[in-house]
Amino acid sequence: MSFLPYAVAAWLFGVGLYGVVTSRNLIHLVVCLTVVQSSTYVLLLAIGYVGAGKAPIFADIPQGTTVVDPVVQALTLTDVVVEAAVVALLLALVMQAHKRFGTLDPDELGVMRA
Amino acid sequence: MIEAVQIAALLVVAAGGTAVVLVRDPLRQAVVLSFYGLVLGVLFFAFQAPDVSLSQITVGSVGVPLMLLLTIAKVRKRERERE
Amino acid sequence: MSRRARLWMFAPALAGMVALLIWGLTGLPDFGHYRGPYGKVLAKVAVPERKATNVVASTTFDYRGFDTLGEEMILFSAALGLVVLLRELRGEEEEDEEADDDEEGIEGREERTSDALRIFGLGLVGPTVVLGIYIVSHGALTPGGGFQGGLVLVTALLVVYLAGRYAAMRRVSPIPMLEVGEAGGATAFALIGLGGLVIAGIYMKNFIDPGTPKTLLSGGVIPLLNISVGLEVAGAFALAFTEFLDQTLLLRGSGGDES
Amino acid sequence: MNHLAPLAVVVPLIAAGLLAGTASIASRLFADLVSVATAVATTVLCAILLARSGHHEVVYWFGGWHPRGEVALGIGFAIDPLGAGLATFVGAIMCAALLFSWRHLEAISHVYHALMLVFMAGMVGFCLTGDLFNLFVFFELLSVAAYALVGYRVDRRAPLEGSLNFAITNSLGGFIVLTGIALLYGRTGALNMAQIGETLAHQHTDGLMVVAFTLLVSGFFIKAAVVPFHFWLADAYSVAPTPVCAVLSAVMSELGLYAVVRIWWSCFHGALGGHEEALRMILVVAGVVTALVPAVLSFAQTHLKRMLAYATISYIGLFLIGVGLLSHDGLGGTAVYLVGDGFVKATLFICVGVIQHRKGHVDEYRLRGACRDLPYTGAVFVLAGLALASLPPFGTFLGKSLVEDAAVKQGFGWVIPVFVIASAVTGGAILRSAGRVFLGLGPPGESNPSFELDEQEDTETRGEASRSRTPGVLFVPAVLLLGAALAVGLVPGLPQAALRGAAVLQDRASYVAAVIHGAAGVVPHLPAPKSPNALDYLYGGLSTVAALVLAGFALFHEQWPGLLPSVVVSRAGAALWAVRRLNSGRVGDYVAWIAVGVTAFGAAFALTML
Repeated sequence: MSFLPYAVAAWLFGVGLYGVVTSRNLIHLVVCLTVVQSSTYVLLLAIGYVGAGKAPIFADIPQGTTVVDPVVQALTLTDVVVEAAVVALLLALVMQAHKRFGTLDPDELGVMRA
Repeated sequence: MIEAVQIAALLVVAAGGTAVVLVRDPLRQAVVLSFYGLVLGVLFFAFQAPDVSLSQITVGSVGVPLMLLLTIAKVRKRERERE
Repeated sequence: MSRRARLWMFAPALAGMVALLIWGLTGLPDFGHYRGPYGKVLAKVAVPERKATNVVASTTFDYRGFDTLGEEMILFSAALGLVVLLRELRGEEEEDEEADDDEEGIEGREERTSDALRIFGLGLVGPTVVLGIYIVSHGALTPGGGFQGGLVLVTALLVVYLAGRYAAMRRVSPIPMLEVGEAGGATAFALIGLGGLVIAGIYMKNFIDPGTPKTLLSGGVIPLLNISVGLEVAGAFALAFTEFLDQTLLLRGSGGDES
Repeated sequence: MNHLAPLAVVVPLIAAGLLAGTASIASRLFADLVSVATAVATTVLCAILLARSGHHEVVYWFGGWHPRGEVALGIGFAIDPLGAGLATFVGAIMCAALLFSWRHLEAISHVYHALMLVFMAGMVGFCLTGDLFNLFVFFELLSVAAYALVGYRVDRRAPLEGSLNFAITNSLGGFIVLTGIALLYGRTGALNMAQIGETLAHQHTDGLMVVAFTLLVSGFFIKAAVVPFHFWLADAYSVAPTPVCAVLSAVMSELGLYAVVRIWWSCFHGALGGHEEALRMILVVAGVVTALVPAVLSFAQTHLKRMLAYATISYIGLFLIGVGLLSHDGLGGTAVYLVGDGFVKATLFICVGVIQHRKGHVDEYRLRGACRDLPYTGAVFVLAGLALASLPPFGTFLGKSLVEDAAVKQGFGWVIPVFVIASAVTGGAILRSAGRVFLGLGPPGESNPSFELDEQEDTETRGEASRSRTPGVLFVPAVLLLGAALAVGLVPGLPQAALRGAAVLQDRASYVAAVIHGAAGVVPHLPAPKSPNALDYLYGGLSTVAALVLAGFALFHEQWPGLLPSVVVSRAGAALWAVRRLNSGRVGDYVAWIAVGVTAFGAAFALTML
């Protein structure tokens, strides 16, 4: 059971990648990319979790209480912002691609071959 | 060491992520993604990460799905006009 | 490559990659048994040193504040990227004409929204703004901070839109102002860091007296950085949503009466 | 103190904020002035850091958080000569690119300039940081700016597709890197590279270490475009605005290799150093494939930018061989080679930009003989083509001979023909197109119909009147860059300095001492590298002559029909076409190849290191 969080992270990475490769719609593809990224959140936070630990916020708990790792949380926060930024850019590209190509199927783009 | 609520949240997250990938219609997918973002937020809360949980809920289940909806609206509109 | 061939190539590769990943993950300490030094040291020293009770905030804005500067700049350049990618191009006649009809379409939309909904929506704006400011300002004490609060502030703007006042929303937040806001937020973060260099001799040095724990101004520059992040995040996301809304509504302008 | 270290990153960021914030009120001239001045200032700052880092790392802890009890509390820059040198090179290329953009590049308000400055800051930070997660942040920062810059021409189909493929594959690269970082953090509880390396050195090799190494290497190889991760590059680099292309091709891809070098020597060498032999073989083989296949594809192109894009990948392969030798002379030689080649690539892209400005398109067949009125541009283009083929005494020649010497020392003498062939074929492609475009040589022909990069007459520069002449700001950067490429080959002491810098980078003990314990490093004593000898000149001359012969053959072979049996020609053509078809423009294929590549590298590392 204690491997479950890591297994879920690996599963999300795999399933998201599967979605990206098999996608027939660019919007769907971008969303699958966020699923891959969400695997990194789960992994980071799972790594930093300490059994029976509290959140590292000493507003209501005394100094010296066992807390979970604050660093992975800071890293995940950055990661979440990266997701928002990349998704916004990708969706803008998708919108324009639909305007120029008249399709959202990534396999029908391909003006650049060989 | 792992708590029951964490196990439950993890399983729902795994199922949710799979559902997001398998739902191929973008509009429905945006709805599922919003749900998935919320479940991730719950999981992070169970991982004792309230800061991340808040960010995840605002970005993952509101911000990103909203951008998706706007993109879909634009695309559908244009497709209707082309017909 | 045909889709079938791609899948045949991808399936074993994916299996291999996931197997690789699992193999690596088995080398991690068991879930809940993490004992790494970095977070442990920070959890011990952060409150005495920085007086901010939220150790995640002091990690994000002080110990690893330079990462957050990079993160803000990522958001900043993504917003600039949207301005570039969604810009109107000269000679794009079809859409330019629609831009002229825009006002009409907006008016049409406003009429479709019922008065009750509009009043209810506008009533939400005040509390949402207050909540956003609260979350930004308490980042050093409790969960939340500039990023989360900034997003809540954007929600206020979206509420204005959802209440059927797209034109009003554009009036309270014209794009140039949003650009100035988000550029200002990102620059302010860099400049506060520079303040550390000028005043205390080291970039990103927390140069303000950290005060006492559990008070609003504890943490030295952390509240200031939270505010600059709040500004940056609110500006960037507002800009993003406005750009996306513009795209969507431009076409709605000409086709607005079809429903 | 080294207050300049943070400024090298922060100054361009603040300038970018200033430009974006004043977009609606300030003039275009203001944007040009501020951006060029900032690029120059950044270059100078990095050059000073390079001088200060002289013999050992300059360490700068942000927020003043020095390590406590060997635990790094904050983020530190650990600046060594190679990192600082690469950062200086980034600044120099950016100066040329922004000068080329001066007034003429059609840009919307100041957003283009702001993005370029953020792009530069991201690359400089990437070169200087000593923190693994900070490296990821800068990786994302420079990537996000680059996606927007590549997709700049939103009114064209190809740039949109190129930018999408670029953004999707490179974002995946970022996630792969981050997963590797997470594994390392779970194992070591550290993000500082020196601390990670020190912790790993006391553990014995296991699956986690190998997998983390695989993920980090693969993620950075996506950015570097090593085969089979390379597909996105040709799509992106052939459509970006010219100045952006120059920066992407000259430095951005190479940063991926720098990151691999950095993590190997700083993080993994202590733990996996015993498997150096295996790693050397894997990297060199990957480099050989990456050098040869894209070189041939480059020769097959008629679109000038796409030709240069494939040449970029080919050179990445050569650099990978150089750093893959895992010796200080291999790495130092590659540094010289990389800088020399970067200046040449930027020159070539800018010449193509001049052609696009004057003629409105860049297809070799459509331009046949059309550029007879551009003799100066032609001369610079041909010289740069010869430099690409390693003509002495250009920096490319010097770098190539240094790397070849290093290869012989490691028992890899068999890679010398790879260097000769790759530089001859890529240089030959340039010379062939120069002959056709500037002299009208060779038969007319059809460009690839399935490949419509130029949908219509189009320039990326503005002003109708200026189309009749080449403005100085377009042409001068090309001359300066070519001069720089020549200077790299001639400045005395440069190889010695590069080799010493490489030795500093590879000395993990002194890296740890400097970063964690704040100790001054030890100056490594190295014998002076030998200057190129007759054999090196022979190889350099050989590849130059071979490039000329290839170009001549491509232009005139139809006049001697009996030269090659037709069976050979058609077979070779069919094989070539099959390889070219792999670059399908479909992002799903590219991502599938990424999975193949990660699995292949992972299997190779696992089989040899455990």
